[in-house]
Amino acid sequence: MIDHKKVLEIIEKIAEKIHENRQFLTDLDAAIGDGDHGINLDRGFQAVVEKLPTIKDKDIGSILKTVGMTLVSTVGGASGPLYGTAFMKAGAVMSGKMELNGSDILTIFEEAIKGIQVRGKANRGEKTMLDAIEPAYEALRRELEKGSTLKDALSQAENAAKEGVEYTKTIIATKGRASYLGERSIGHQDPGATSSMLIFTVLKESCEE
Amino acid sequence: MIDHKKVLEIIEKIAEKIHENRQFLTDLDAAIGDGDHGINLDRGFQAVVEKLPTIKDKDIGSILKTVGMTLVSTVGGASGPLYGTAFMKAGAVMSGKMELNGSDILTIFEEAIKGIQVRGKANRGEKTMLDAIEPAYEALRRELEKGSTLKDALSQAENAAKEGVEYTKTIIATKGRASYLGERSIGHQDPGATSSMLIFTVLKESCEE
Amino acid sequence: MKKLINKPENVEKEMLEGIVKAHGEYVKKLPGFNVLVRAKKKENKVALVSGGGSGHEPAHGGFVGEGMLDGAVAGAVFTSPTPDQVFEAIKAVDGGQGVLLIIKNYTGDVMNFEMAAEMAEMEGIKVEKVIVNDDVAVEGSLYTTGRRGVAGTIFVHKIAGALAEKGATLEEVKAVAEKVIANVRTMGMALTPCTVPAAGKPGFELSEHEMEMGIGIHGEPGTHREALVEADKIVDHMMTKILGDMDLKAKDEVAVMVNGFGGTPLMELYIVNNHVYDVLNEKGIKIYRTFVGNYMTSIEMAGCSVTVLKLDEETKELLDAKANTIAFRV
Amino acid sequence: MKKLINKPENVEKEMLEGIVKAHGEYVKKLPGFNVLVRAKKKENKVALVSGGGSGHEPAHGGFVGEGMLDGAVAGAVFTSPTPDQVFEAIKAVDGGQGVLLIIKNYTGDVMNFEMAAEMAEMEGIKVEKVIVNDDVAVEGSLYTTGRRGVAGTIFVHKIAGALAEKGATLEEVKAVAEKVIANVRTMGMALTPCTVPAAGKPGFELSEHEMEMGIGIHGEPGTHREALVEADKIVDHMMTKILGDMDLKAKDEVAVMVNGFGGTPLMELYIVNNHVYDVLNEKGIKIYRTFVGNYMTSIEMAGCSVTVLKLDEETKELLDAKANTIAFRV
Ligand SMILES: Nc1ncnc2c1ncn2[C@@H]1O[C@H](COP(=O)(O)OP(=O)(O)O)[C@@H](O)[C@H]1O
Ligand SMILES: Nc1ncnc2c1ncn2[C@@H]1O[C@H](COP(=O)(O)OP(=O)(O)O)[C@@H](O)[C@H]1O
Ligand SMILES: [Mg+2]
Ligand SMILES: [Mg+2]
Ligand SMILES: [Mg+2]
Ligand SMILES: [Mg+2]
Repeated sequence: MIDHKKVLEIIEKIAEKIHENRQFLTDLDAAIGDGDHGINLDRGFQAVVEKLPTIKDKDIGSILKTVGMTLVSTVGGASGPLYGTAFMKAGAVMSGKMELNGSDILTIFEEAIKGIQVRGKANRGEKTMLDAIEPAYEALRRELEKGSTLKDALSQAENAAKEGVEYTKTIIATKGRASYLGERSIGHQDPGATSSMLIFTVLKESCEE
Repeated sequence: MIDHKKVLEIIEKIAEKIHENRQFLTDLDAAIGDGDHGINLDRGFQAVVEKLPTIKDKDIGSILKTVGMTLVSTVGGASGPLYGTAFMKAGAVMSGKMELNGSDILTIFEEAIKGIQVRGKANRGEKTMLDAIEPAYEALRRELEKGSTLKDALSQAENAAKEGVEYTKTIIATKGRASYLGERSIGHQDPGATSSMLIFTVLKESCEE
Repeated sequence: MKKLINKPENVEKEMLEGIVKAHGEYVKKLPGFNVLVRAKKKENKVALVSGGGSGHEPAHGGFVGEGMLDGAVAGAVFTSPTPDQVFEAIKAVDGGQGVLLIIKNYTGDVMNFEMAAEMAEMEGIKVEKVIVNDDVAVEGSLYTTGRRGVAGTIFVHKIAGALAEKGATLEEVKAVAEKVIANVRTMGMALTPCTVPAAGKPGFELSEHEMEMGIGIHGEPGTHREALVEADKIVDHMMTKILGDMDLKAKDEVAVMVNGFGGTPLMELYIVNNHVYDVLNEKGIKIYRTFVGNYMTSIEMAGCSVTVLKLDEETKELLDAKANTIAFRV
Repeated sequence: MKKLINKPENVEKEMLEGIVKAHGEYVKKLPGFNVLVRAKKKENKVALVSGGGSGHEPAHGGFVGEGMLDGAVAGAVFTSPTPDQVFEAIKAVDGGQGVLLIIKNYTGDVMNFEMAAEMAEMEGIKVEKVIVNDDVAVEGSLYTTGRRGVAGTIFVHKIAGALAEKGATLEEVKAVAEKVIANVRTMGMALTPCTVPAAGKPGFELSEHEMEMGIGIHGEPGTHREALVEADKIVDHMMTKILGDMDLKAKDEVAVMVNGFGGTPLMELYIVNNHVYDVLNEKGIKIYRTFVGNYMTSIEMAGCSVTVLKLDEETKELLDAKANTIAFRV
């Protein structure tokens, strides 16, 4: 069970993780994009951290919506509307909840993925964040349906996200800025897929404790 | 005795010498000026060489005037009007002559120096071409008055020009572009003094043969 | 990184303030937002809003004014502005006749401007959008993001802006913007990369003898790398790409823009134009107007793009109409 | 050397042809000479001629046109043009009312323009000259060449050009040019050197953390080298030098020019202007007009100069008068 305090804690840890990986994500984006992914997300999540005290007693739905709106209004670029929409859509279906069970977590990711797809019009295999998020979600669902613990399920989800990131190295980008590189995008991992993977790492780590 | 054919030959050799030292003079100018002295003079003397066939039967006065006018209209910068005026003034007093004796050569340099001074309003000690030309001229006059051969006199003149160039390293520029550097011009030899010295080297070498 | 800046995180703000302090007769800044609008709002006309990341100066704030844009939104350097910023611009410039968003085709720009349009529509403001995709370096395809929007965008600002200034409807202004988009093509190349202040180091590296072809305007690598050759050969290559994607015949009339990316001196841009002119001239294509300068830049990148716009009577007249902005005057 | 050029020896010619091909409505080239004159000669007015080495684009050809220059002479890169070129310009623009030569104070420029003036006078053309020396980096002295002429020259072109356009006499035009010269001061700095095409390598070298202060406009080293600091501190230093040499009190009115040397993006120039404004504002000095951009460049050098011109009623009015040239429009 994850209560709203835990959600706040996880969000804070995501912000930390992104901050630590600011340069790494930026360098990945420099190779096939415009070199700002880490800078953008870090700016956004730092703004989120500043907002957290104002929502510390709120329900999880409100928390996620606030995170989403903050990301939308501070990140910019492609990843801002996408991550922002993902959090906002997830928040919309968690309205009023003060804690989450396994099935809530699946719902969150289903909504997040739908939001990203509607906003960005991309599908899996186009070398985007979806190539990490979708397999991670599928692993999570599979494990939870099998009866694995949340801890194990998140660990499998992280693995799937990592594999997804590896997979992005092998394909041509057909969405986002990297698509302008054509063949030249092969061999590089997608920055957005990488930041998504990092979020799953935080989720896993937070449920290990 | 230097006849008009020899004059033409000397001018051609000056052009060669400048061409060989194009980069050297340019580098000297880059240190305390704008890095174009070698480029400027080379452009000018190449134009002179192209003109030579049209004046090959002319008197020495006409030859020198043509050289001067060609320099004025092709070199530009500070050195163009100065060297150009020097040759033009020298040409004016050698009108009609088909050969030069020692006293003619002294006259040539007297006129050249006067021309440079009137045009550029500089005096010796300001870190300009005059710091090579004036001592060289004085050495030449001293030696010729002593009865030395033209060959020996030109050799002494070249030495004096070289010393003049060395001297320019020790002083602050107060004329020309190097004057903007103030103290910073100390330690560098003046490019214009250096090109003047090279002309004396050619004179010496031409009379050795 | 050698730049005349203070803190990297303040470049956008200080720059916009510097613009307003220099050109208060042209533009003002919306307090609290990185948005420049006309110093004197003109009511009762269709309003034009464009923008994108910062780092493209004079785009886009330099094109705000009579006969061109009504508002320009500036994101962080090379990062699309967020929807709330764009929304604020839309609200500020709307004069009751609707607002046209001129968006360069980048996933981020498109999504952020679309979200802003949704917000504006919820407030009852009529919003239309056009997406500029003039970059022939990128092969367009149904299955990809499509072509980028680059310097050709300025012709969209100019021509749609001129029509809006005359009092045309939102539909008419949108239609002429679409016409420009259908007829404009651009190709770019770079001699050096550029450095995003917050990143502190260049986006890519190039040796002394290489150039990057098919470059966009965000310091990203281009489509491929080549040995640096002389200007005329580079122009030949770019013109082949551009003209290969246009349907131009002898006697057709075009406008040309030779656009510097920020670090290339005018000397070189004019040398480029010298040959662009000859290539078009030789094909009998008539150059109606030429613009040479830094219009859509990538911070301090050295390099340039060439844009060709096929004109007709309507667009010629609108191109000639008065424009009085900081960076573009006709 | 990474440049968009063909052969280094052809840059001046190809550039001038590129300018004429782009802006034939503004300028034409005198056949066989590197001289640009107005496309339509205006007779019966005092004519203004300026110029210098190439590499300062848009100076000087970009300022030829209504309300500014009548002719601009372009030497080889950073090399004063030769007297015959200047003479040709004088002959071409003279409209019977005499010609004013606007010379930047460099030994070469002064001597070459003077020789041209002598040639013109021998042909019976009335010629006057003014020598611009606005650079406060260099301490003026009777015993040296004196100060350099740099970006302040453009205010001389503008203001003297406006008076000439109104039909004033040669003496009057010269007098107002002298007034501008007496009241204008500039200071410059560089982040990078520049490369003369024919030389093929930079004029000096600077490490990643150094800047060159008191730089001129010919790629020559400045008065001294310092550690690179933030933009506001650099501006403080430059403004102290400039204002220390001017007699400005609260309520005085000035024009400001933040001039880029070619490789510095507008983003940085506006950040510089942001603080220039604040420094003047704090002293109660009123900024009447500000110009920000690449006006008097050193090829692709990164860096900028700041120019302050003290105005009075006459110069304010002339600064506001119409100017319609390629690179300067009011
Ligand atoms: N249409 C899309 N759908 C999903 N993800 C996308 C899409 N376009 C881009 N992305 C993701 O966004 C990432 C880039 O984000 P960022 O660098 O912040 O934005 P920008 O490309 O505008 O600079 C890419 O690595 C990719 O994962
Ligand atoms: N007033 C002057 N009198 C004599 N020589 C001068 C004067 N000013 C400059 N020079 C000489 O000219 C040289 C520079 O020539 P050059 O580089 O061709 O011209 P510029 O300085 O215009 O680039 C200097 O090294 C100096 O010897
Ligand atoms: Mg990016
Ligand atoms: Mg020189
Ligand atoms: Mg971006
Ligand atoms: Mg020179």
